[in-house]
Amino acid sequence: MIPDLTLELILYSTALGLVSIGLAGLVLSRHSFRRVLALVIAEAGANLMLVLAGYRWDAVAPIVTTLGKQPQMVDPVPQAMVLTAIVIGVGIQALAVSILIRIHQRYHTLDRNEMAELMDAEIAATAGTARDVSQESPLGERPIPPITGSAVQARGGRS
Amino acid sequence: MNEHLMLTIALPLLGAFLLPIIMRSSLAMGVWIGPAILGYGCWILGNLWLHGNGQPFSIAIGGFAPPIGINLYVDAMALLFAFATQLLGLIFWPFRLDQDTPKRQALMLLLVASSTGLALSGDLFNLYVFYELVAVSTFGLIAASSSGAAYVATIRYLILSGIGSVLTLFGIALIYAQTGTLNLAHLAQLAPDQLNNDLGLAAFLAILIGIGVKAELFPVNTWVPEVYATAASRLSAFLAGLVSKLAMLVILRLLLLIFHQPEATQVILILGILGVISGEFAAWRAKDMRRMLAFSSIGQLGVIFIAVALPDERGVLAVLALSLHHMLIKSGLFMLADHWGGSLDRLRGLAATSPLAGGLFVLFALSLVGMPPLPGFWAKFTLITELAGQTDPLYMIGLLVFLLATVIEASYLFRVAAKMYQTKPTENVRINAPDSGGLSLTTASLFGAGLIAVTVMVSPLGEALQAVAAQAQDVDLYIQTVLQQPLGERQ
Amino acid sequence: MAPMELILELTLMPLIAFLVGMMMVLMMRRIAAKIQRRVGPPLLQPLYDIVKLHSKRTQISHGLIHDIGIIMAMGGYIAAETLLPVPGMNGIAEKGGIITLLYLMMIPSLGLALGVGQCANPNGSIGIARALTAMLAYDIPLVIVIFGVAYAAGTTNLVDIIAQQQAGGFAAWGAVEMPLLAIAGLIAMHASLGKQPFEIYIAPAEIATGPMVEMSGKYLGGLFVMQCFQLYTTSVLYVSLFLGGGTTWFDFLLKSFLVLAIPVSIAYLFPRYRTEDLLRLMWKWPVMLGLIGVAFVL
Amino acid sequence: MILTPLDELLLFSGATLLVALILGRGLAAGWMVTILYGGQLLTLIKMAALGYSDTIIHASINFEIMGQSLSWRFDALSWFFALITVASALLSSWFSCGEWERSFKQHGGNIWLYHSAMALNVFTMLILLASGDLLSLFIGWELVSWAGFLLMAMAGGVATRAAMRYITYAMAGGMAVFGGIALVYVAAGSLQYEAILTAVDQMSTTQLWMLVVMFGSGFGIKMGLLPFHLWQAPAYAETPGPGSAFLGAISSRMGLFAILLVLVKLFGIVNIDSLKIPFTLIDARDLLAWIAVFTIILPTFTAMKQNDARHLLAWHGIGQGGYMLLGVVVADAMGGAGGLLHVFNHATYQAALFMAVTAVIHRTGTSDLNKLGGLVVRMPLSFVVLLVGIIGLAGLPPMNGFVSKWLVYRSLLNEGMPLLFLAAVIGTLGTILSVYKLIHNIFLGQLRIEHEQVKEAPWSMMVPMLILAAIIFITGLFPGIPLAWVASVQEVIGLPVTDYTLGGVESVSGSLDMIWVIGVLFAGFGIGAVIFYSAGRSKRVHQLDNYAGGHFLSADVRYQYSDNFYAGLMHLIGGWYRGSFLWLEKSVTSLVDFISLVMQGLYRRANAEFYLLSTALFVIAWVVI
Amino acid sequence: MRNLTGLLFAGGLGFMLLSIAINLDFGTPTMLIGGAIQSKALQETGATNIVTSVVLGYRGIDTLGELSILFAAAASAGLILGRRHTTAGTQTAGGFVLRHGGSMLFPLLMTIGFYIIFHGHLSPGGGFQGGVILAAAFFLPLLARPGAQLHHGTLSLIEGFAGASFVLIGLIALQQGKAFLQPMLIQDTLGVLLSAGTLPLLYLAVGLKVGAELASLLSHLAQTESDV
Repeated sequence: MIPDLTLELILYSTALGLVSIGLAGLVLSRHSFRRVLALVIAEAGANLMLVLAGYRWDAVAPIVTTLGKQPQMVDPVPQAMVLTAIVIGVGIQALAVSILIRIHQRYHTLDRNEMAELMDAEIAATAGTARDVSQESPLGERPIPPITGSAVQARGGRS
Repeated sequence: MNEHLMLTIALPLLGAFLLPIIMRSSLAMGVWIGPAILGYGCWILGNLWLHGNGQPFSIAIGGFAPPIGINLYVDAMALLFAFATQLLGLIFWPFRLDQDTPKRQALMLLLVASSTGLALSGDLFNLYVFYELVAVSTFGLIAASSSGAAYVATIRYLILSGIGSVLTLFGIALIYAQTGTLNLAHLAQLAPDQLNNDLGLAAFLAILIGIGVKAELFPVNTWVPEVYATAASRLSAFLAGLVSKLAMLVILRLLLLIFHQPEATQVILILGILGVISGEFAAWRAKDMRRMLAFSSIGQLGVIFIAVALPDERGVLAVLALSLHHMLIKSGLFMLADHWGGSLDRLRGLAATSPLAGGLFVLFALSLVGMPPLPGFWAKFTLITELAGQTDPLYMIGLLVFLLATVIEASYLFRVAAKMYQTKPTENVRINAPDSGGLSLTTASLFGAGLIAVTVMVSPLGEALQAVAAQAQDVDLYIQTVLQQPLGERQ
Repeated sequence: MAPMELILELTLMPLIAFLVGMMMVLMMRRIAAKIQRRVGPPLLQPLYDIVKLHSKRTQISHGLIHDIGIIMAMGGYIAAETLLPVPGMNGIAEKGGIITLLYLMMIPSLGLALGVGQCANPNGSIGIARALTAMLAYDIPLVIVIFGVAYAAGTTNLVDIIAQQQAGGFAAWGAVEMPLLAIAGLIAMHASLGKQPFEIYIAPAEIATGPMVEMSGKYLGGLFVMQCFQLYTTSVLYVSLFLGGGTTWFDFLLKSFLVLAIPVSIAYLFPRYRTEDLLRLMWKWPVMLGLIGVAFVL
Repeated sequence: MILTPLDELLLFSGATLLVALILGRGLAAGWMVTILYGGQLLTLIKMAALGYSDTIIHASINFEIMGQSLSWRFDALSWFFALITVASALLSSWFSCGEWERSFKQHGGNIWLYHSAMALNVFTMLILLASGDLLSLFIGWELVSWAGFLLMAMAGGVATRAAMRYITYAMAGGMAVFGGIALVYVAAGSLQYEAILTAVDQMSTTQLWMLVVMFGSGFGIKMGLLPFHLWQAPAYAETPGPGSAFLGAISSRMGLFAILLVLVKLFGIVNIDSLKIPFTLIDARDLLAWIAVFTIILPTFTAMKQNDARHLLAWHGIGQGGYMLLGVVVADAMGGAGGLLHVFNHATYQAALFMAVTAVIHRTGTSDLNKLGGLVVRMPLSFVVLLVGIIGLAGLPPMNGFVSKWLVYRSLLNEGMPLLFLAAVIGTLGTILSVYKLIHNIFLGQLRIEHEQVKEAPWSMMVPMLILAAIIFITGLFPGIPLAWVASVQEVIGLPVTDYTLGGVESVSGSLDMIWVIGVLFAGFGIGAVIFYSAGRSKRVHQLDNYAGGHFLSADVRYQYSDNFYAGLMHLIGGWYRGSFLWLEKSVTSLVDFISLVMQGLYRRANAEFYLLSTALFVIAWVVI
Repeated sequence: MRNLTGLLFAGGLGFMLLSIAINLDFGTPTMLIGGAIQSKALQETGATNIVTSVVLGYRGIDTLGELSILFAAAASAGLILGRRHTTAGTQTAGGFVLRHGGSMLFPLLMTIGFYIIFHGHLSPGGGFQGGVILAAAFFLPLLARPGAQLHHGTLSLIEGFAGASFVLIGLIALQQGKAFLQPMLIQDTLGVLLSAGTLPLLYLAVGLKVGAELASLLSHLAQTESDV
């Protein structure tokens, strides 16, 4: 059979499309649960890519059914790897969801920006520092202390 | 004997699985299991280091000859980092006892096991698995501080790390599709023919960005400040000190063995430079100790990335020296942060109440900025002489940025030091974690003592590191060690 | 050179300077009188003045530094005279040179400043502040001029500078070779004499004669002596630099008096400058002339 | 193992540090440390042969670290600077013994830290001076920087802030040097002086330029060269008491030492001279000379506006550094000698001046020039020391400052550099103005009523001050003594050697013999005294027995003319003080602040995914396209 | 604006990667390792399902790592969500069909799950797949009866021992002088249930472990609807 160019293209673009959709979802959506879902989609794309790497025309699943002459089999290694990757993905997603549950309980929001704001405030409060948000009166001491006009006058020096 | 090396990964895993069960029946026995396992691991690795013949060797897991099965590649560099992992795991062991102890300790064991695996593994996909295990156990441990901020920091880290994984996996898929193998030695053999092209480069960059998340590579390191600020200090110390270095090690290995393209080093160099700039400048304004250390860590890792981009043996030496130095210093500093906690303003006059801590801070800071007899100087010296020797003007920029960053670093570190030595304490310093206050100071002193010991022995250590670097840099040695006979099926 | 001869020179040179200086004071006062249509003092009037001041009864001292200041003021000039060659006598001019001379001429100012400072009179202090400011004003063009001359001669040795000019005759005179420098030098010299319109630090109407405010009797006498030396030193220096020094005493003295006559004649025609105007004036024209002159020399 | 004299010196110095560390809290700590400094000085004198020849004494220790060999040795250059260092440490330490120590402790000072910091400074400076290769030079350099930081910061408060500013500058300098060393290493393949000497000839112009800029600015920061001078005055001025004398005398000269060693000896003035700046007529050497000249003028005129004695002196310290560099850069026999001799001379009078001011502070509690006056009657010896010091500082005969400045002027004259010459003289004139203000406002004029009972400084302070004053005068009278050392230094660093005599310099184009000059000067004073005292006795009256504006003065009326001393001058040039360098410093700080803000914003407002995505896109796109 | 950029960037990245990936040989993989494994797997592991021999044999350590990840995820979730579960009563109970259907499906799912696990080395399937089904078997009743609880102690016991036995099997091999996780082959006829040496044992451990982990994860998620 002549390798079908379109099939190849379709499969690859499906895999990459999934990754792209996932990435776009991660960038675009603000709701964290959606972002986790987007991550799942992207992972699916990567897994698909991995499986495609082991695909072989005219081959059967890598299970020995008859002894003696073996038919052509697809590469078993990517399959094993995908199996691993999927389970890893599941673990991470479950963890992500459990964290999201807690966040929702604490902050009552899953919006990315609101979450970040609240987190920042909490970190600052724990550390005991003022939050450095105001552009008008930036906080923080300079290592080279600025010399005030009055001090300059008092020293009588300017150079 | 060599086979026992496997125990350094297997035993922590076993311990982690059994720990919750054992602890349920006997807490007293349970608390000693983790330290015992890690101590044994240290002993194995130390023994190997002392009694080994200095030649790298390879362990085939499951007895399958390397290109087919997975192998551990043990050279001096791997051994060094594996040992550091076990040792730091022991030092930063979460002793705290409460209802979550079993899980926390189990996660810590997993973290150590996987970090060791990351240092030793010789298979691309296996590295990915260990990398993910590091990630997941890290998430658990960060979130274990159970503040809202920690949860948010974790989820942000998790998502970023997740995208990183996707990209890494994608890169691995590309490489596998191209070469049909995952073994690093085998890949190294094939790379000049098959990966020295756009595809190989794209795969590497995807992996770089993916693993870079952990290695605090410039634009994907935004998790760093918040995670280090919210996680327990001991964990932050472990993460900043060790885990980032291991990710760096993986990148270094891939770069050395497989991806020799100049574009690859250029990308690393540029991102490293940006990392230095962003980290050090951000640290300059930081107002609490943890975040300052986190930003400074980003800057330091940027410096190490610059070193990674250096092509030859002295470059590897610089990476090793800088990594080990930073490991020592940052761990110590985070321990001090644990001891003090909180905002920098509260440190005013602190040296009077706790002179040891003040002295340690100054010592660490001096070494960090590269005050000569201290080891930091030698690491930086190696780096800059190597940087200056490159013809590409980009390296020159790297050199200048590095120098500038050091000035800024000195400025903000000694601003803190000066504050500490101010005569009048304005208020009583709040010790953040009362139960670990003494412990963390002791730990910090340990690192301080280590630093001084290294200072004294800098000459032999430098030579030893040079040998390590030479070994790590030798691609042929790697291939020969792992693939003892050429593969029949090679096309 | 025989030591005896040298010692003789070293004693004679200040003595001559003193005598000539007194004559110069006399000339100055005579010129002033002429301009102001007065008769003017008799020949020995300066000497009378000195003797009178030194023999006064009430001699108020404000302390040791007050005394030492006056001594330094006189001593500095006395020493300076030995560095200034006159016809037939070189003194130790070859061991110092023009830069040393220039700096020795600052010693009297310093001495005066110390002495006045001890008096704790604010007018005196203001006067000194002004005097030092004036020094800053006129020394800048003066230094340019001296640089130009010394560079042109290739030496800082005054004896050599004079010898070079004399060897070349009139055409080799500094004033001919370096007219711009000569003009700048003249202006700077005028200012350094502290005569009108540059007498900002005396300024009788403003700060009650400034440095002199607490001086009486021998103190003022010392200052009088100093002034004699000052007039002499300044004019002889100018003559040495620009007018070929003196081959004989006659032309030497003639040149010196003539040179001095120029600023002195001008002096009584003008009112006083303000401090900053003096600075501005000094830093503008003479400096510009001097720099152009130096550019020619280089 | 046989110890070489250099080993002995370093061991002695280390022992001093140890003693200070261990016994620094004890009663007689100051004396002990002082005696040990004396021991160091004796060891140095044992090595005096170095000062008269171009031999080298090696230290027995040397290391081999990471492929770099480190060694230490002394030659005439090191010996010359070491002599100044140890001597000023000895005198400063002597000064601090006894009464000053006690009062320092009473005011809450940490005397242990003071002694240790001083000993550490001396020790590190000796290590720097002994450096036998570029790497040990850098190690010494950094050690000296941090030791200086310790001494400057120890007073707390304003001093700590000044020290912070210092360390930021010093780090910047250190890093510039570090980068330079890396470049040299690459070019020469080694950091040994011999290797560098041979490599310099092969270097391209660009390489040499970079090296000159990096080393020049790095070392220049320590010297307080423009535009990196802002840190120095406050840092030195705020250092406690004798510490400021020590720092002012020698600390920033370490920069000059390094410049001499690296730029002059290793790179060679000739090579620097060949570096042309495009589109202008000047080259790198002219640039250095002009920097030196501006370093003379601007800080000197800044000093004139200071109202604190210590700040005034510290600003002058910066300005005087310019003369040294100027002389060295002109680099003919006289210029080099002048620059080097000025190091010695400056150390003597600057230490004396700082000590005198410290003595005044010790007695009156202030160094504010508007709160002092008339102390000459109460502290006559201090006055004499200060007078000798300011005459030296102003560079007038008969003190030693005159000789070195004369040499510098002469070299400028010989080389035909009118503008530099003019600028140097302007600096001297400015110095005269401001030192008169110093002595007038402290010792002359009206004695304040609260200082009526002030006593002369104690002998523990007075003796070192008088010794310094004597040195200033004697080396002014016999400049040949230090010139002998200077000549061998010139030989060592490859400059033409000056032809010196005991009394000065011999030269075809005009020589100087200070013995004669001072002789006639004192003879002149003698004649003046005879004339003066030949008149009748004068009546000693109270200081306030005079009139001002037709009104008598009384002690309760403050009638001292001290503030805005040079009002007329300032009326004209006051507007020229633009604070440009402060502005520059502030704008750099603000720039760093701003970038820092941006970077923090980058992390705080992080849209991490977006960063990741765009980075991935860009790098992959770069590969594909 | 940012949305647009994000979209463009994501699309652009996909396109770029595609333009690289399209150059790969599709359908004719090099199979350097794959080929070698295919030819050796039967002799070396005795499993007819070559994927199984890869998962448990050639890449056994990956599987161990993966189990650890699951364990870590479950432990982390446990750490995060804690032990407070107060969901009882907040959800309406399932109806009759749901409850009894769940109960009836339980043995069925258990059977299928174990079947898949035990035949993992022979046919498609294996520990992961079977483990997930086991988890579903336990989870189904939980959905049907919201008040019901899984016994966490038992679960953790299972997950601990299952994981430990995986490691221990590997260590036994090490103890016997072989490599860690080396399959201990008992020469058997290919293709029967009791073949392939230790592989089925490993798969059993994997299956139990996966099942227990997933069950505990799910129950954590299900039971922690609200706290505080």
